[in-house]
Amino acid sequence: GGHGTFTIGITQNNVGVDSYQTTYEQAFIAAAEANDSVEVVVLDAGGDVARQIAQMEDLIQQEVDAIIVWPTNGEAVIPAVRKAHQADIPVIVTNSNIAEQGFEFVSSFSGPDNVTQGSRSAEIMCDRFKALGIENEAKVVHITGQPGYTTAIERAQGFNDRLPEVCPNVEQIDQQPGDWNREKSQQVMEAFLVKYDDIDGVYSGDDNMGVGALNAALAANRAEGITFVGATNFAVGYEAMADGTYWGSIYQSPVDDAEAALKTALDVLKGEEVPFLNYFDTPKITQENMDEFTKPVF
Amino acid sequence: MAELIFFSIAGEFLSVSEKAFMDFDNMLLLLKQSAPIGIIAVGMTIIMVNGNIDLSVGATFALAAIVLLDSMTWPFMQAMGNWAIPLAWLFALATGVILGAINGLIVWKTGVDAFIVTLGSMLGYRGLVFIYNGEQPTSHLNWTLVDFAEAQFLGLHTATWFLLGVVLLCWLLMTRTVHGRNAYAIGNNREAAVNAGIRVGPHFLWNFMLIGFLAALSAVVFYSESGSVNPNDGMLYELWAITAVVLGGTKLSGGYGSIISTLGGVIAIQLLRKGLGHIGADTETVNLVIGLILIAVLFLDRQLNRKGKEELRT
Amino acid sequence: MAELTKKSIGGFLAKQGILVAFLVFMVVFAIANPRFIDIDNISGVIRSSAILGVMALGVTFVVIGGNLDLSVGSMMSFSTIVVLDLHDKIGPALAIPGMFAMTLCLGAFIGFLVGYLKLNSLIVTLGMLSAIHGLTLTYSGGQNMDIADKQNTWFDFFGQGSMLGIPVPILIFALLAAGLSLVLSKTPFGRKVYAVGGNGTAATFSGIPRARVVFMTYILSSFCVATAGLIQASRSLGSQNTVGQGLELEVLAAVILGGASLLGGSGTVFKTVIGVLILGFIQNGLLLMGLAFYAQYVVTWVIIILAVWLDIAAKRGRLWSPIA
Amino acid sequence: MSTQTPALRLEGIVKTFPGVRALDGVSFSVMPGEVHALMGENGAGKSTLMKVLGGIYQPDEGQIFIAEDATVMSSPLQAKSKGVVFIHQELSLADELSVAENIYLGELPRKSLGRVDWEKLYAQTDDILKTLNVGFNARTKVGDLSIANQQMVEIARALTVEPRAVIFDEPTASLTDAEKVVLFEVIADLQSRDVGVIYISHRMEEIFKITDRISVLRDGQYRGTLNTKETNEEEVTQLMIGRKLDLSRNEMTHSLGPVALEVRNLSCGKLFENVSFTVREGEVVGFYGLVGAGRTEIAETIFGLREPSGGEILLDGEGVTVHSPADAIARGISLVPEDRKGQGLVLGMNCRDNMTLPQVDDMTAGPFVSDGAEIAIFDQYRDKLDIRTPGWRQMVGNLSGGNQQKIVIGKWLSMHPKVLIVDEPTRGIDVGSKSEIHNLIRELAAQGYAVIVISSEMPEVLHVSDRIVAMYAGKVTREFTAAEVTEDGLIQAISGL
Ligand SMILES: Nc1ncnc2c1ncn2[C@@H]1O[C@H](COP(=O)(O)OP(=O)(O)OP(=O)(O)O)[C@@H](O)[C@H]1O
Ligand SMILES: Nc1ncnc2c1ncn2[C@@H]1O[C@H](COP(=O)(O)OP(=O)(O)OP(=O)(O)O)[C@@H](O)[C@H]1O
Ligand SMILES: O[C@@H]1[C@@H](O)[C@H](O)OC[C@H]1O
Ligand SMILES: [Mg+2]
Ligand SMILES: [Mg+2]
Repeated sequence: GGHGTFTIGITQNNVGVDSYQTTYEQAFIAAAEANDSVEVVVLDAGGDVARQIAQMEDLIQQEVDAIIVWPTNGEAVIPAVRKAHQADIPVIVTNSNIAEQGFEFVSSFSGPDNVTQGSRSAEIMCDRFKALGIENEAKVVHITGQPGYTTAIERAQGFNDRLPEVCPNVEQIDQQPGDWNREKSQQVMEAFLVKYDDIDGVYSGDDNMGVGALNAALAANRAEGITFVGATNFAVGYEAMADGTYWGSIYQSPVDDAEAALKTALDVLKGEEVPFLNYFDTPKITQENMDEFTKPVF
Repeated sequence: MAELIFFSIAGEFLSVSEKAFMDFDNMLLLLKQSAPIGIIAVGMTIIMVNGNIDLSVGATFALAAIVLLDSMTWPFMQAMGNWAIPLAWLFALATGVILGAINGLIVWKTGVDAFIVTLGSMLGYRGLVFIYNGEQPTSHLNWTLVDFAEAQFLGLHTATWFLLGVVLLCWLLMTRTVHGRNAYAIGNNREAAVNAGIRVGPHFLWNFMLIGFLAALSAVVFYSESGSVNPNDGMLYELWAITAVVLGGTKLSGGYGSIISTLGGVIAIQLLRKGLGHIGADTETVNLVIGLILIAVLFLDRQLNRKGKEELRT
Repeated sequence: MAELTKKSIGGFLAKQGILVAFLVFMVVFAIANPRFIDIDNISGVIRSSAILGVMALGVTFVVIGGNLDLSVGSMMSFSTIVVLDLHDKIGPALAIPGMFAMTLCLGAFIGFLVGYLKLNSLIVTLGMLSAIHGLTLTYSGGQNMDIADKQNTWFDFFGQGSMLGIPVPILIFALLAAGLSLVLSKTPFGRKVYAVGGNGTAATFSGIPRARVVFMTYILSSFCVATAGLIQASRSLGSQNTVGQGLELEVLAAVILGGASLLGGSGTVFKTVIGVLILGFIQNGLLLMGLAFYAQYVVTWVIIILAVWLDIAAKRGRLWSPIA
Repeated sequence: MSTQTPALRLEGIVKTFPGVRALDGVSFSVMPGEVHALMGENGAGKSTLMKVLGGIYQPDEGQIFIAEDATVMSSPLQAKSKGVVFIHQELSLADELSVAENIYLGELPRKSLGRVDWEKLYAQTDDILKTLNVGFNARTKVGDLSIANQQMVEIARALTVEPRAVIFDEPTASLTDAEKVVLFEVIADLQSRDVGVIYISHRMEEIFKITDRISVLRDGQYRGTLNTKETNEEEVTQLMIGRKLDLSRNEMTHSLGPVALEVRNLSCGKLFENVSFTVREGEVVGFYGLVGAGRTEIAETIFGLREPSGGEILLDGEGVTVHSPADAIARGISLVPEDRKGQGLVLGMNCRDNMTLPQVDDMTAGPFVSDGAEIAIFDQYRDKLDIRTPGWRQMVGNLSGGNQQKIVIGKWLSMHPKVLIVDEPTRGIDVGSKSEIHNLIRELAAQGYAVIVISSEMPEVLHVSDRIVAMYAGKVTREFTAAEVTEDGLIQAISGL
């Protein structure tokens, strides 16, 4: 772009699927508006890889100065990213990373480390079991995000790998997807409650799902004995923690996420040095330390 | 096309891009991007002309993609070097044909309505996709393949050639061959076709195999370039394909429709999406406007095709 | 006498094939896992099926009238979000009628397009699926919608309350099903819906205002959607914008599984209820068997086809189709 | 009749449907070069018998012999390959396809790669159409043809192959006289080529004109075969309905009331222009004309189905605008439409519900439809019109063609209209019922109804009308009173001479 401003295109994963992504989009636009030296083209792939690739092609064709991509599939976008690279357009990946094969065409990744998030959730869960003295007999069920999504897979992997390391005697007895959907998770949890007389912990891939599971347990009068741990602390999760029914989560701000992505892109365009893996921190949050955090806006 | 003009003008004022919407390269890109849905929509036209519907194409698309990409990682395939590529295509296409044949056979032999059969297999085939590789994406990035898929010949992308080829061949099939004409007759008046001694079952079977093939071909074209498939890929493609077909004027009740008009429907949808992006509409607006424009196009189309005042008021 | 019973059993099978199929599945699941027929489980399944079920009741009218409604999922999200938002703004007593009015407006709009303008219902409702989603996102700003004070509201009654020991969602579903069953099978309006779906031209020639009847089926459908949205909102007292996403196909599957023809003119409320319960219990039964969700997909596929196949095979008196 | 072996023979055929024994051990044969009529009341089983022969239904018992070889007709395809061509009672055409494609449906000529040999197809079709002397060509879309012309397309199918036997199931129900002449030439030609022809019709004059033998069915049973030359209408009727028919006209014993319906200079685009006529209470006005003359459209306009482009409609002397059929019904107008399947019936609905459909709003007890009231109406008109059905629960689609027509008539009669318009009321109705319907029309007039009868059958128009309006190409050409009308005068008036 001319007139001393940069034009940056972004193709988001699936705005509207939950309030995280919406808040991200709004924060991204707000950050761009606050900055005179940048204009943005904001596109949404609606969760569809083909649409995302088409959007990348459109952005290349429009000759934007940089492209930010929130991948719908961390591998499928690589050839499109290469195309941008070949057209000398720097690409910044946001929120969830692309596969290593594509790293050579990418300037930087900016976002949370979802594998670490999963391990942290495992640690929160295990610490709680230890505090309750049930670390040798506790049974856990696991509700994952939308099947096939990188974020969902990485968190599940982080949790499943870490839990046996910290709490080797805790048994994970079932795992089903809740599709990032509160209602779906509530149904899944209802079935778990019928099927298992003994459930001590529920790990959900995000708090929307976690609260769905919590609602099911509350309705069945079994919430008391269960430790609920989630990820991405949505406002509902924060409130449930304040109520004392939900135990812990991972604090992750979509505003930080969006601002970091835009800043990284601008830094790249200005030729500044940026780390390749530009993680922003996503700390543990539990009933015990929650007053250190403000209530999420989303 | 009304959308074209609208977005060109709106783009002048709203877009941050200095490139015009009507830019020739942009239109070439549009054709290319129309290929995945377009190839499926061509098959859907045939199925709908025949009096059926196929809701399982999205899942077939995904399963064929998995076979395409995964087969290239099999040891004997890897040993073949780039010769594995045509073989992988073949496997993928065969997958599509088999899945189509399953639908076709069930429709034929049980007499259960195609809507229900394929609503079922939309779920069932999606289940197979997940069973194949759990929740993980299936990936195999082969740069030779990508280069082929990204290539341009006489200015048109590989995907565009495939789309145009499919449109041409299927158009010939439906307008020039006995099979095509019989398919129209069956969709138009099944009982009459049966009375005339046309074997309805085999026609169903062939056409379901054809749409399976085309769904797989669409996957071959698209995933040769992208190299990775999510287990959720292709969801809702059936609805977009059907929308394109109906926008093209094909009757849902069968017996009437044209492949060429379907191509028009596909391009209209793609234009809409691309145009909305071009003028910088946000997600809410895109959803709202796509929906309303779809209805508006249908409305205009009806107004233009009215028979006038002499029509019966039924 | 024996002849008679044999005949009537055959006749019953032919008429109620779906019901029989349903009972067979129940027995199989019960043997596989006795918890399946635990009263809590059964009531739990019916309770969660109630939302889908209430929507399916309305869609049954639309389908019998010869049309489709793919917008019910996204319309349900709309109702849920709206009633939750209004709850805090104007209180539940006004929020509920307010939400119903807004949802009915959407239904009226669709009914106008399909009924009076005679636009193709598949495309119209697919368009509305997208448009209403956009509307919902605009309304909520894309944010989760939660009631601020979840403890002190009577609004949870519709989703979580119970009367006479029966969970309220089940009660609403049952009452609505009974009421709409009467409307469909016993009132002039019901008769007209069948006529319009069976042969719209002949209906017009009989003086039936076809456009108005179609319009009314969409009004009814949106009323059911609003009711479902109310139950949904009340069940969780908070919601995402996507809460109803994808339900349209499940609803349609239930209606079709119940034996309504997509061509219009046939189907009953009772059979739709059976269709809803089959879907609900299959999902639950397989979950209890511990199958991965994707195995459930495959089994659901097989069951849907078997159920419908057996149903029509009983009706035509032979297993294999007569299609040459 | 060159040989003693029948072209085909059916023996002891039994076919039952739920609640109906449609065929009860029927035997029947047709000789090469013979035109063999199959007669019987509506629902006697004629179409069913032919569907068994055509491979559409499988018989429960009995056998089919082709040239004395026992044969199983498992499908229409097989019947065709055995040389049996079936021209259906209900049109069996794909209306989106061309005339040529329909005539050669199932056997389009091929070139390499499965391509259609269009040149050959069109050439062959044009040859056939030439012998039929019709006004459309091979490429015309069937949906654009009138019902009569569609029927001609069906008939053309008999000429595509060298058949052994051709079945015509009521081919003349919607043909005009000119087309009938062509049809009879076709049949004569088939006969001369030693083809066996089975001819089903309710029209006696045709039967006696073209057939050699007449077989009669009644209630699914074979009643005997007569040599056409050696019998007469009375004998055949007696065999068909088991009694003699009173064919005398119910002479007017009532006087006419005031004008109930008046139409002044009514036009609807190019469909019809400046049409004026009156119908008085107690009067039957016949509308006679060729296909496309615009009679149906006038009826549809009066009934609120079309918007007139000019002119006035007056009911009881008062100008009215009829917006919709509902409106028309509320004003006491009934229309028995021309196309019973498309416009008259909901085929998937039962007999009773079809019959009470226009008045279902009035059949209520509280908010609900009252079964009793509905069944009472159904029973009344079933008896009055002698409708053959196992019960009111039967789906109308399962009734025989004639009985379906009776349901439509019953539906509109039960509305007790002031103005009753019937469009081709006896299409496909057997002789017995036909005269009953004619009597009924006269009776209704006597009760003070104003009746319009649109018919393409001259005898019918002559028989029932007090006055006849002749139309040609959308215009009224002449009006006749019953006293002054002659056949020649009528023919002139409708040919635009
Ligand atoms: N598919 C069917 N299901 C049930 N009953 C049927 C079916 N087809 C025919 N019937 C019944 O069989 C009997 C014979 O019908 P068919 O159509 O053969 O009569 P038809 O002699 O051709 O009469 P028409 O002169 O009115 O055409 C009728 O009572 C009819 O209701
Ligand atoms: N010249 C024509 N040639 C062929 N078809 C025609 C012609 N004119 C009109 N038609 C079609 O023929 C059909 C029947 O004609 P219409 O209903 O106008 O005539 P009608 O006087 O009611 O005759 P009938 O009742 O015998 O069919 C209509 O669908 C009309 O479109
Ligand atoms: O809820 C999810 C959030 O946790 C993740 O970081 O981004 C995708 C969202 O859908
Ligand atoms: Mg008949
Ligand atoms: Mg007419």
